[in-house]
Order: sequence, then structure tokens, then C-alpha cells
Amino acid sequence: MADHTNTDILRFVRIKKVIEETPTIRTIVFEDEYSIASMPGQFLMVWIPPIEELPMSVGIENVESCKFAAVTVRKYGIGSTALYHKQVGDLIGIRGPYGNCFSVPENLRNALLIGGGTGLVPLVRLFSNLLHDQIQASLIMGARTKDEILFEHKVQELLADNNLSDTAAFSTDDGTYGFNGSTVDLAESILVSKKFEIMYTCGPELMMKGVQKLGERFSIPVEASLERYMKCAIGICGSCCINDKLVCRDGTIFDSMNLKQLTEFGFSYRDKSGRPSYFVS
Amino acid sequence: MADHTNTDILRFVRIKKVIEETPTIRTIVFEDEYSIASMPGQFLMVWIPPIEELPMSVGIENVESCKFAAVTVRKYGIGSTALYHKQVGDLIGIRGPYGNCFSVPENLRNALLIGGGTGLVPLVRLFSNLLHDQIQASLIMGARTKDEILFEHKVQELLADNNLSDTAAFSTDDGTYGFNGSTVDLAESILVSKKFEIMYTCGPELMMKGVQKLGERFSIPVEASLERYMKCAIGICGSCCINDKLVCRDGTIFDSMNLKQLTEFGFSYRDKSGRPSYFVS
Amino acid sequence: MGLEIESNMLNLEIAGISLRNPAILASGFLGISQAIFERIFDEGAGAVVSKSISKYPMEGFRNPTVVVLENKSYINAVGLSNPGHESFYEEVSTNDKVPLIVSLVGSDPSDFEVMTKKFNKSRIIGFEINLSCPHVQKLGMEVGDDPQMVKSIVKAAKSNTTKPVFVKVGIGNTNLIDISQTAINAGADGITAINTIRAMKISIDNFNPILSNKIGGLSGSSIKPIAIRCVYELSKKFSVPIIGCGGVSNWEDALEFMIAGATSFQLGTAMGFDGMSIFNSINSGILKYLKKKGYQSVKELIGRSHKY
Amino acid sequence: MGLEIESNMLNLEIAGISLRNPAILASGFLGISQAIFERIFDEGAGAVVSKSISKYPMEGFRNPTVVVLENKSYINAVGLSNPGHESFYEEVSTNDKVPLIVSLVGSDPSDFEVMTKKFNKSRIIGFEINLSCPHVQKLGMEVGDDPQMVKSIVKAAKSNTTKPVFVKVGIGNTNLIDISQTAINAGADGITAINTIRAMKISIDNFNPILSNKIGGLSGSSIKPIAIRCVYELSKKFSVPIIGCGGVSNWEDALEFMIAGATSFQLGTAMGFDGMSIFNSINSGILKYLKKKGYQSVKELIGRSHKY
Ligand SMILES: Cc1cc2nc3c(=O)[nH]c(=O)nc-3n(C[C@H](O)[C@H](O)[C@H](O)COP(=O)(O)OP(=O)(O)OC[C@H]3O[C@@H](n4cnc5c(N)ncnc54)[C@H](O)[C@@H]3O)c2cc1C
Ligand SMILES: Cc1cc2nc3c(=O)[nH]c(=O)nc-3n(C[C@H](O)[C@H](O)[C@H](O)COP(=O)(O)OP(=O)(O)OC[C@H]3O[C@@H](n4cnc5c(N)ncnc54)[C@H](O)[C@@H]3O)c2cc1C
Ligand SMILES: Cc1cc2nc3c(=O)[nH]c(=O)nc-3n(C[C@H](O)[C@H](O)[C@H](O)COP(=O)(O)O)c2cc1C
Ligand SMILES: Cc1cc2nc3c(=O)[nH]c(=O)nc-3n(C[C@H](O)[C@H](O)[C@H](O)COP(=O)(O)O)c2cc1C
Ligand code: FES
Ligand code: FES
Repeated sequence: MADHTNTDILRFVRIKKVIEETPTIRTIVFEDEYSIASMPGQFLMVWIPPIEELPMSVGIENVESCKFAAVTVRKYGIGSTALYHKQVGDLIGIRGPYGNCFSVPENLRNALLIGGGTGLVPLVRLFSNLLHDQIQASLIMGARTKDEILFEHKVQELLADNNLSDTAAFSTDDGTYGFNGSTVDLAESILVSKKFEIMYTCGPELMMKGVQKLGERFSIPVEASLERYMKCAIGICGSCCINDKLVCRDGTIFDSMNLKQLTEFGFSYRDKSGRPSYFVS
Repeated sequence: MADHTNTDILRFVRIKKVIEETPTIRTIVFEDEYSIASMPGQFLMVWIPPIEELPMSVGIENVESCKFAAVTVRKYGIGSTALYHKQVGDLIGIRGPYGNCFSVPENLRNALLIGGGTGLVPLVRLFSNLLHDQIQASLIMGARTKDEILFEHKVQELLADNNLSDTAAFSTDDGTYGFNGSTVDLAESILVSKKFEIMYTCGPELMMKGVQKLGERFSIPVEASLERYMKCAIGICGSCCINDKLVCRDGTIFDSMNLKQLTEFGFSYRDKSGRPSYFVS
Repeated sequence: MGLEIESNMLNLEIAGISLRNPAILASGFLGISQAIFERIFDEGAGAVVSKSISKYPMEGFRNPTVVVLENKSYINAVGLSNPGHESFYEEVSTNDKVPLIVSLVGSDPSDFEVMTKKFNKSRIIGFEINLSCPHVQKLGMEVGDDPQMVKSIVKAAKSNTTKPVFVKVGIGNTNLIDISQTAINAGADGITAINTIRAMKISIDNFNPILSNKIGGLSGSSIKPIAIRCVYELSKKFSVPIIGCGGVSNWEDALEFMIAGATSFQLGTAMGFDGMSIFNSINSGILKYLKKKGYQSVKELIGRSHKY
Repeated sequence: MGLEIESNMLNLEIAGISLRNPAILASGFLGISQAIFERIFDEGAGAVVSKSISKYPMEGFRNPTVVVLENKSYINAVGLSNPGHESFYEEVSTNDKVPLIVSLVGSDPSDFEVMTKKFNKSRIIGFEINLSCPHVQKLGMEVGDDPQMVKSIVKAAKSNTTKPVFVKVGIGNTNLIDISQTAINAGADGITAINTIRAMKISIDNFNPILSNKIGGLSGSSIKPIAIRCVYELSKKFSVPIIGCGGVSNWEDALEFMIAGATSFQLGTAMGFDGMSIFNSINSGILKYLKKKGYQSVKELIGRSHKY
């Protein structure tokens, strides 16, 4: 029999539910014990046969009060669009979970979470865990525009469950909802009046670079979840390298100490051929 | 690391002691936990690099009151002679133990053991176990001539330890020691006056065939340990076949019921090429 | 037991032969005794291939002839030991129930002429020509690497028997596709792929190659991905049936071969690890899969990967 | 860490290059970044081979590009993605400590002329010509199967560099020995054996070959016995150094390669399973073995099996 305890070996899952999140984002729900046991920040390699295999953050969804695994995908290029269009009953292949996870220091009292786009998948999971552990967590959720705000319902429910109201804030680039401007600007405006012990961030790299800078300015440790082109996810192809680190194996989450060493962070990444490309702000 | 729990994978052992048994037989003693855990009747494949690999019954020897594994080899052709000449400190390769073992029915009260030559290796082990379990066991040990009698000391010690004297008997073909004649003749002479619940036998096939016939005549179940040419010992090469059975996997020990079906028993065997050859009496 | 191996969902035909199921015992495994053939058949095999038989008896190499590896794999250099075609003809003379394929090995067309002529009278279902034994000089692979020789051997065999002739190929020095093409052009009714792959195990304890022949052939799980590729390539290219062989250990592997394009599959090494009951457990596994997925017949799976 | 990898019992030379130990990272593993080369070196590797570099950048195939198998093995079809020789020349321009071998791939002699000329100026220790990538058309193996091409490529490389040129061979359609002979005659300073072996994994759930390129190359434990055999045969036949590659997972495997005749060994797949610390643990294992058995140097073991 195939060895199903080795999570690097491809396994198939049947899609149980598809949730419309925004006009361009859907959550694909399926059963997988290994994913359910994953920690916020870990990711799966998702095979959309015969189109592509893509890294996707592992999410958790409750369906009829049972926990299921999920990925939340924004339709973009060929691969993500093929995944986006998958329907209930379809088979997808997965392997993983891969990567490390956000670390929560013992006795942490409060934390600021700053996420954008599908970067909210791990952050909302982390947010939920922190609230569950009675840690004062504040979440900044960014999107380009109102329609693209992700997980608003989920977060509102979380707040209600925890009798909180004001610890989640929204920002949109076009000002159609919440704060008018970037998540980083919003974070800055919060930090001037309130002290946090740690910041967690996941989203566009330049946004995370902004958070890193805020961290330095306000002397707050930061953990950021990085994205690089991933082929193998198992530390052999080198395609995900950033300086001397492999995002798939050493990351995806790096802390301030590491981020400081990573001169390529927010500066350059490698394309599919391995050539350096540069972030433009 | 190599998988040392798979006993089919060759492992090396260093020879700890060599015991002169008779002018043509030596016992080679070495350390091997798997062999020590073996049962009487099981065998090893012993590699004498780079000469040959041969099946050999697993023996147990006490050295300084510790249990060691052993094989007792009669020098004969190239392979056995090379093994016979191995010295303390030399390396040999082993795999196994292989094969089934003699079965001891519950509540067995007495048993007759009939062995010849190196066939005494499993039989003396069995004899010892039976005595230890307070089962009345009688052992007939055959050899061509006085000098070639094997394990006499060992058996005498066993008898002394158990306060027995007359439950082991010797026969030699040339009458130079003990009973003058074959072990089968000796067994017959014992059976006419004493009833046994089971007979165990290991040795030359025609001797075992004789024991089988005695078993039928006196209505006593028999277990015999067969030899056939062995290449693989793991049930793939077919070289050890007797009728539809594989001696290495289904045997080496067969009971009366099986022996009856095995029309080739005492009649024919296959040579190295697989052609049938015939026993001549 | 009976149920699975008899289910007509597993029935199929290869080159005109009907088999009750696709699980065939590969050549060289227990392949010299009629009594054993019958037992293997009773254990559930769809057919049985004999040890490769040569014109004259061969003793084979000295022991060690088999090395067991981790990974459910062996390296063997038995050296094609076999009783020779005359003795083996006697051996199978009583056969009346086993769908038996006689594997033949030889060094020139006349060997095959003599042997096919003789066994054409036996109650066997066909022949397999071993062009790919990787460790015996002047037999097997050395022959298989010579296209002219392959052609005349296959022709010699075909012109002396009315039974189907399969040709067994391997990963040697020549292109698998080319050699198969040559064999098919010469009349081969199907291709068995693959034989063992030349390999070696050396002891780090005493520096000796373990096999007495030093070099042997790798079989079992290790070679499965290579065998799957060969079956895929051959079955995409040729219309004759391809019999998959190499590392089938369970029903999933068996199905992978059929989906890759094999009409049936052979196995050997896995029987060493799991015993003869493997035929029945693979057949049961396939049957369960077919039922679960709603197929009527295992034949529907053959070559299903080709359209992707 | 320091101790093992620096012990002079592990020192050796290949084709005039001195290495602190025989454990080399195989081509295609993490092989595009100078920062990573430095890390691998710090983790204990004796040398590092780059990803195979082509004249122009290559994107490679779409994902999935790697399939993980049981048995510590992979099938990959990355498709030789690489930044191209100009970008890679820049990448390694800061190298001053890593014993780096640049692997080159191309489709004709002029590619190799251009690339060797360029990298001859880099601080690298040598070249490895990849004649054996089994899954990219017109590069790698298709080139390696053409003796005339092999000859002119090796000549083109040799005449444009003063550094040693190794040729990497594989199990393809042509005879390994013949192609190596051709390469050596043309001036190759050593042979690396072997590359991955063409293989495939097909899903029984959806009938798709998993790799986007369908066919890929098998690496890891599965191919080790085959690679050992190749190293044994090559090192018995030729006097140039043979670098063993294929399925080294631990120090026992590494020693088996050296005893088979390898002057040093490369590994890749095992690093995927066990991480970069594998270099240090293999070197420690070898050192412990040498001390236990009373050898002065790992060099004493090279080819020790040949006399048996
Ligand atoms: C760790 C990690 C977690 C991710 N989690 C999510 C998530 O939860 N939801 C989500 O929608 N997206 C996620 N992504 C991004 C996602 O993997 C794809 O990059 C994105 O969906 C675009 O893929 P495409 O095939 O549609 O684009 P294409 O049109 O094929 O390519 C467009 C761009 O997408 C990126 N991309 C494509 N393939 C890969 C790849 N294999 N690895 C990394 N980047 C790639 C490259 O920048 C490429 O230039 C994650 C990426 C990483 C690295
Ligand atoms: C299950 C089993 C247990 C055995 N236990 C012992 C034992 O404890 N002590 C002992 O001295 N001998 C034992 N033997 C016999 C032993 O394996 C050899 O057959 C014998 O030592 C002669 O080997 P050789 O290489 O010296 O002879 P060779 O000169 O090579 O051959 C002479 C004959 O020995 C027999 N023989 C050779 N190789 C094998 C083989 N691989 N398998 C079976 N028979 C072979 C054949 O009949 C052959 O014709 C046992 C055999 C079997 C099958
Ligand atoms: C011990 C042994 C003996 C073999 N003898 C033969 C043979 O005589 N003729 C032949 O064509 N193949 C022979 N083979 C190869 C097998 O038939 C088969 O091709 C190979 O083992 C791969 O299948 P597997 O992985 O299921 O074992 C032999 C293999 C082994 C292990
Ligand atoms: C993902 C991957 C990429 C590879 N890329 C190359 C390459 O670019 N050039 C090359 O010569 N070999 C390449 N190879 C082959 C390896 O260098 C090596 O020959 C093979 O993996 C066997 O060694 P291993 O079993 O230690 O991995 C690659 C192998 C893998 C798995
Ligand atoms: S994705 Fe291949 S090394 Fe990280
Ligand atoms: S010795 Fe090979 S089957 Fe018994």
C-alpha cells in the first residue's frame, strides 16, 4: 500500500464545499487530517491536474461544526484560476503541510497582525488562536477595494464570540471601506498611541517590508511570512531561495533578526529561471 | 543506516570460537541476536566470502555461560570446507533465520528423536528443550563410525543435568560404537517395546524416509527436516522445491500428513539446474 | 479466494489468449516445477511464466545468487540456471490446467527453432523470448542488443509455433523502442517490459561484491518508476499488447501499470516479500477499485493515461 | 562540525583539484545561488556542483516538477531551468571560498565554447558537462547519445579552459562505457556517474502522469545499486577519476561508492530527505569507520573491491 504517513507523497482529496469570498477569491474546502493538524503559516502544494501545482496557505473551515482543511485562492494566472474554478466533488492533489509557523512567545500579552489579500489566510487563523488564548490581538486587514475585503464575516464572528468589537480594522487602497490607505499607514497610526509586543505580517512583500521598518522604528519584533517561487517545497530545487535561506524549508516565516540579514527581502526575488528580479514600489 | 531489523539483509558476524567436534566437523561460534532467538530446525544462509553461500542449521553454544549462535559444519565440498577452515576473528556473512521449526504438541509426554550427522544440530537443540520441559525424550544419534559421532559430550552433559542416563543411544554404520547398524534399525528395535507419541528426525533423506515408514507402521506422527538445494532461501528461486512445496519457506520441517503427499520425499530431488535426480539406496 | 480470481470483471485477452485475470508470475520465480505452477495458479495467478529455458541444462552461478535490499528489491545473478528444454518438456507434459508461458533463452536462431518446435506440442499458451537477462554473457541482453539477431530469433520462433510469442525487453545498451520495433516487425505478438537492470551490491565490511557473479539484476520496487515509463512509451508507440513487469508490489502498482498502457502485468519480487497470496490480494484490490469506481472490466483501464 | 570536515584523513585530489572531503553536492540541488553555495560549504560539503547552466536562461517545465516516492527517491522534471550563463557568471563573481564546479548543458559545441571561455575567468574549480539529463529534448541525454557530438563538445570545452572538465553520464540508450571512452579520448578529466534514470509516476486516481512533463528522472535510493555498478565498471576500465552519484543516503552508501571505485561522490536526493546536515553526518561516519578500521586516509578505500 502507498505510504500515507509520508506527507511529501501526493494524496488526493475531494472538494467538499466552495465558498465565494470576494468576486475574485474563493475558499476550497476538503478533508485532510494532516492539514487540520497544521499551524498558521504552513502551506500545502496543491496540484490542479493537469494544469499546475501551487503553494497555498492551509486554512481551516468549520462545516456543520466539523473542522475541514481549506485553501483560499485568488484567481490570477493559469494555475490559480484553474483552482478557483474547481467544483464540489472534484479531485485535487495535495502534499504537505510544509514550512514553519508563526511563533507565539510565552506570556505574550498583545500583538498586532497586519495582512493583505490572501496573506490573511494564516493571519486570521493566528488571530483566532491568539484570541482563544486570551491574548490581546489587533488585526489590520487590507484590500485594494471594498469588494476585495477577505474574511470580514469570519473575523466579525470571531470578535462576537470573544465579546470584542474594535480589535479588527480594515484598510482599502481606494478608501472605499475602512481606513483610506495602506495597512502600513494604518498600523503606524495605531502604533503611535499603543505599544505592542510583537507584529505578525503576511501579504505583499513591500507591505511586509513596511511593517519591518515600523518594527525597527518602534522597537517591536516582527514575524513575516515570505513568498518565493516554489517548485519542490522540499528544499531541493533552490527556486525559493532568499539570500542563503530557503523559504520553503527555513521559512516561510522569518523573524526580525533574520529579516535584517535578508538583504533580498523587499528588494529582489528570483524568477522561474533563477534570475534575480527586483521589486518596484 | 542499513536496516538491520530485516533479517533477509546480509549481516556480518565475527567468529568468536571454533570447536573441533570430529575429525571432519567443526562448530563455528559467533554473536547474533536473531540466531539466538531462532527455534530448533531453523537455518541460516551463511556466506563464506568470496567462495559460497550455504544453508546451515542454527545452533546455540554456551561460552562462558553466555549464549552464542553457531553453525556446525562438516567439511565436504568447496563451500563447506572453506567454512570449516574459518578461524577465530574471521568475518562471515549471514542472513536468516529461515524456515519453520519442529512443533511440540501441548501435553506431549514423550518423543523419539532420530538424527544422523549434522542433522543432529537441530535435534540436539530440540532434545534439550524437551528435557527442559520435562518431556520424556529419547535421542538416537547415528554416525558412520565412532570418530564421527557428533555432540556426544553435549548430550552427556544434558543427561547429567537432567539426572538421566539411558535416554540417548548411539548407532554407527560400522558398529565401532553403540548399536551396530542404522538409526532406523535401532529405532525399530526400541519401538517394538515402547510407545512414543511423536518422532522427530533430521539427517540423510533415506534415513528419514525409514523413520517415516516406521511412523506409519507404528502409527506415530513424524516430523522430518528436509534438505534441498537452496539458492535464495526466501521462496523465489524454486530450487528447493519438493512437489508443490518449497523447503525453504514451507519447511524445512514437514509432518506425516505432508510427507505422505510429498511423492518426491526419499525418491527424487532437483540438482542445481533444476533437473530431477534420484535417491539411490 | 475463488470469487475474485474468477470474476469476469478481471477477464482479458492478450494476443488472442484469454486470461481469467491480469496477474502473471514473472519468469525466474519458482519457474521450474509443474507442481509449483499448479499451486501458483490455485493461489490466483492469471498465468505463469516459466524460468527461462535454454537448449541444454545450465547450472547457473554459485551462491550467493540473490541479495536482498531494503526497499522491497533484490539484486540477483542466478545465471539462468534451468533444466534444459528436454527435461522441461517432460516437466510440463502433464500440464492441463495452468495457463503457462514458456520463457526461452538462447544464443542464436537455431536454439529457438528447436525449442519452439518442441514446446509447440505442449499444452502451453505461448512463449516469452528473454532478450534481456542482464548478467549472463552471450545470452539474454547481449543478444537483445543486436537488432539483426533479434530479428532472426523472433522469426525463427514465429515460424515454428502457432502460439503467440512475446518478447521481453530491458534497459540495456540499446534503445528499448528500437529493439521492440525490430521484434514487432519480425512478428512478435507482444512485448514484456522490463527485465531486471544491471546492478551491484558491494560489502563495506570486506570489500567483496556480494554476488558470486559480482554484477546482477535489480528487481522490485526500486525499478517500478522506470518500468512504468517503459510501458507508457511502448504502449503509446505500438499496438501490440505490452505486458508490464518490474516492481509490482500491490494492487495500486498493478493498476498504475495498466493505466500506463499494460494489457496485463507480471510480478516476482513482491511474491518473495509477501508470499504467494499476493496474487489474490492484488486481484481483490483491483476488483474493489473497479466496483468502487463503477467500471465493468479491468480492460477499461488499459492505457487510460494516454490521453493526458 | 569543523573537526570532521577538516580532518586530513578525508582529504583527496580529483584531476588535480584538492578537496577537503569527498562529499559533493550534485548538480540541480539548490544550485543557482552563491549564498546557498556558501551555506552548503559551511555545512560540510567538500565541493558543490551548480545547477546545469545553459547559454540562455531557461524557465524549465511547469509544476509539478518533482514527485516524492516512498524509498527515499524522487522523480523530477524541472526542465533544466537556470538563469543562463551570463546571469550565473555574475552570481558566482563574488565566490572566493566555495570549491565550485559549474555544470554546463548545451546542444552544440559552440554553446560549450562560449560558456567555458566565460567561466574560465571565474573562481571555480572545474566544469561538469551534463550529457545525461533524461527529460529535456535536444539537451542532455539526446546529446550524450551521439558519440560524434560528445567528442566535439568535450573538445570545445577543453580547448577553452585550463580547469578540469568532468563529463556526467547516465543510463540512456547508448553504452555507458562507450560514451565515457569517447569523452575520455576527447580529453575529459573524469566521469561523473550517474544522472537520473527516465521514469514516470501515474496517478491511479485521475489517470494523469503527475509531472507536467509526464516523464522525469528517477533519483535517490532506488538507483543506488545501478549507480554502484556503473562506477565499478567505469573505474575498472578507465584510469581517470570517477565521481559516483546516485542514491547516496548515508556514510555506508558513500563508502560503497568509493570501494566500488569512485574517487569521490555526489549526493542530492538524500539532502532533500535529511537536510543539509547530511554532509557532516556522512563525513563523520566515514571518519569513524576509517579510525575503527585503522586506515590513514579515505583514499585507501578507492576501488578496493576491484581485486575481488
Ligand atoms: C508559501 C506561499 C503561500 C501562498 N498562499 C496562497 C494562498 O493562500 N492563496 C493564493 O491565492 N495564493 C497563494 N500563494 C500564491 C500562489 O502560489 C500563486 O503564486 C498564485 O496563485 C499565482 O499563480 P498562477 O499559477 O495563477 O500564476 P501564473 O500566471 O502561473 O504566475 C504568475 C506569478 O505567480 C507566482 N507563482 C506562480 N507559480 C508559483 C509557484 N509555484 N510558487 C510561487 N509563486 C508562484 C509568480 O510570481 C508568477 O510570476 C502562495 C504562495 C506561496 C509561496
Ligand atoms: C536446511 C539445510 C540445513 C543444513 N544444515 C547443515 C549443517 O548444519 N551442517 C552442515 O554441514 N551442512 C548442512 N547443510 C548442508 C550444506 O548446506 C551443504 O549442502 C554442504 O555443506 C555441502 O556444501 P559444499 O559447498 O561443501 O558442497 P559442494 O561440493 O558445492 O556440493 C556438494 C553437494 O552439496 C549440496 N549443496 C551444495 N550447495 C548447496 C546449497 N546451497 N543448498 C543445499 N545443498 C547444497 C548439494 O547436494 C551438492 O550436490 C544443510 C542444508 C540444508 C538445505
Ligand atoms: C531471482 C530472479 C530470477 C529471474 N530469472 C529470470 C529469467 O530466467 N528470465 C527472465 O526473463 N527474467 C528473469 N528475472 C526477471 C523477472 O522476470 C522480472 O523481469 C524482474 O524481476 C522484475 O519484476 P519484479 O520487480 O516483479 O521482480 C528474474 C528475476 C529474479 C529476481
Ligand atoms: C530536482 C533535481 C534536479 C536535477 N538537476 C540536474 C541538473 O541540472 N544537472 C545534472 O547534471 N543533474 C541534475 N540532477 C541529477 C542529480 O545531479 C543526480 O545525478 C541524481 O539526482 C542522482 O543523485 P541522488 O540520488 O543523490 O539525487 C537533478 C536531480 C534532481 C532530483
Ligand atoms: S521550493 Fe524548492 S527549495 Fe524551496
Ligand atoms: S531456496 Fe529459493 S525458493 Fe527455496
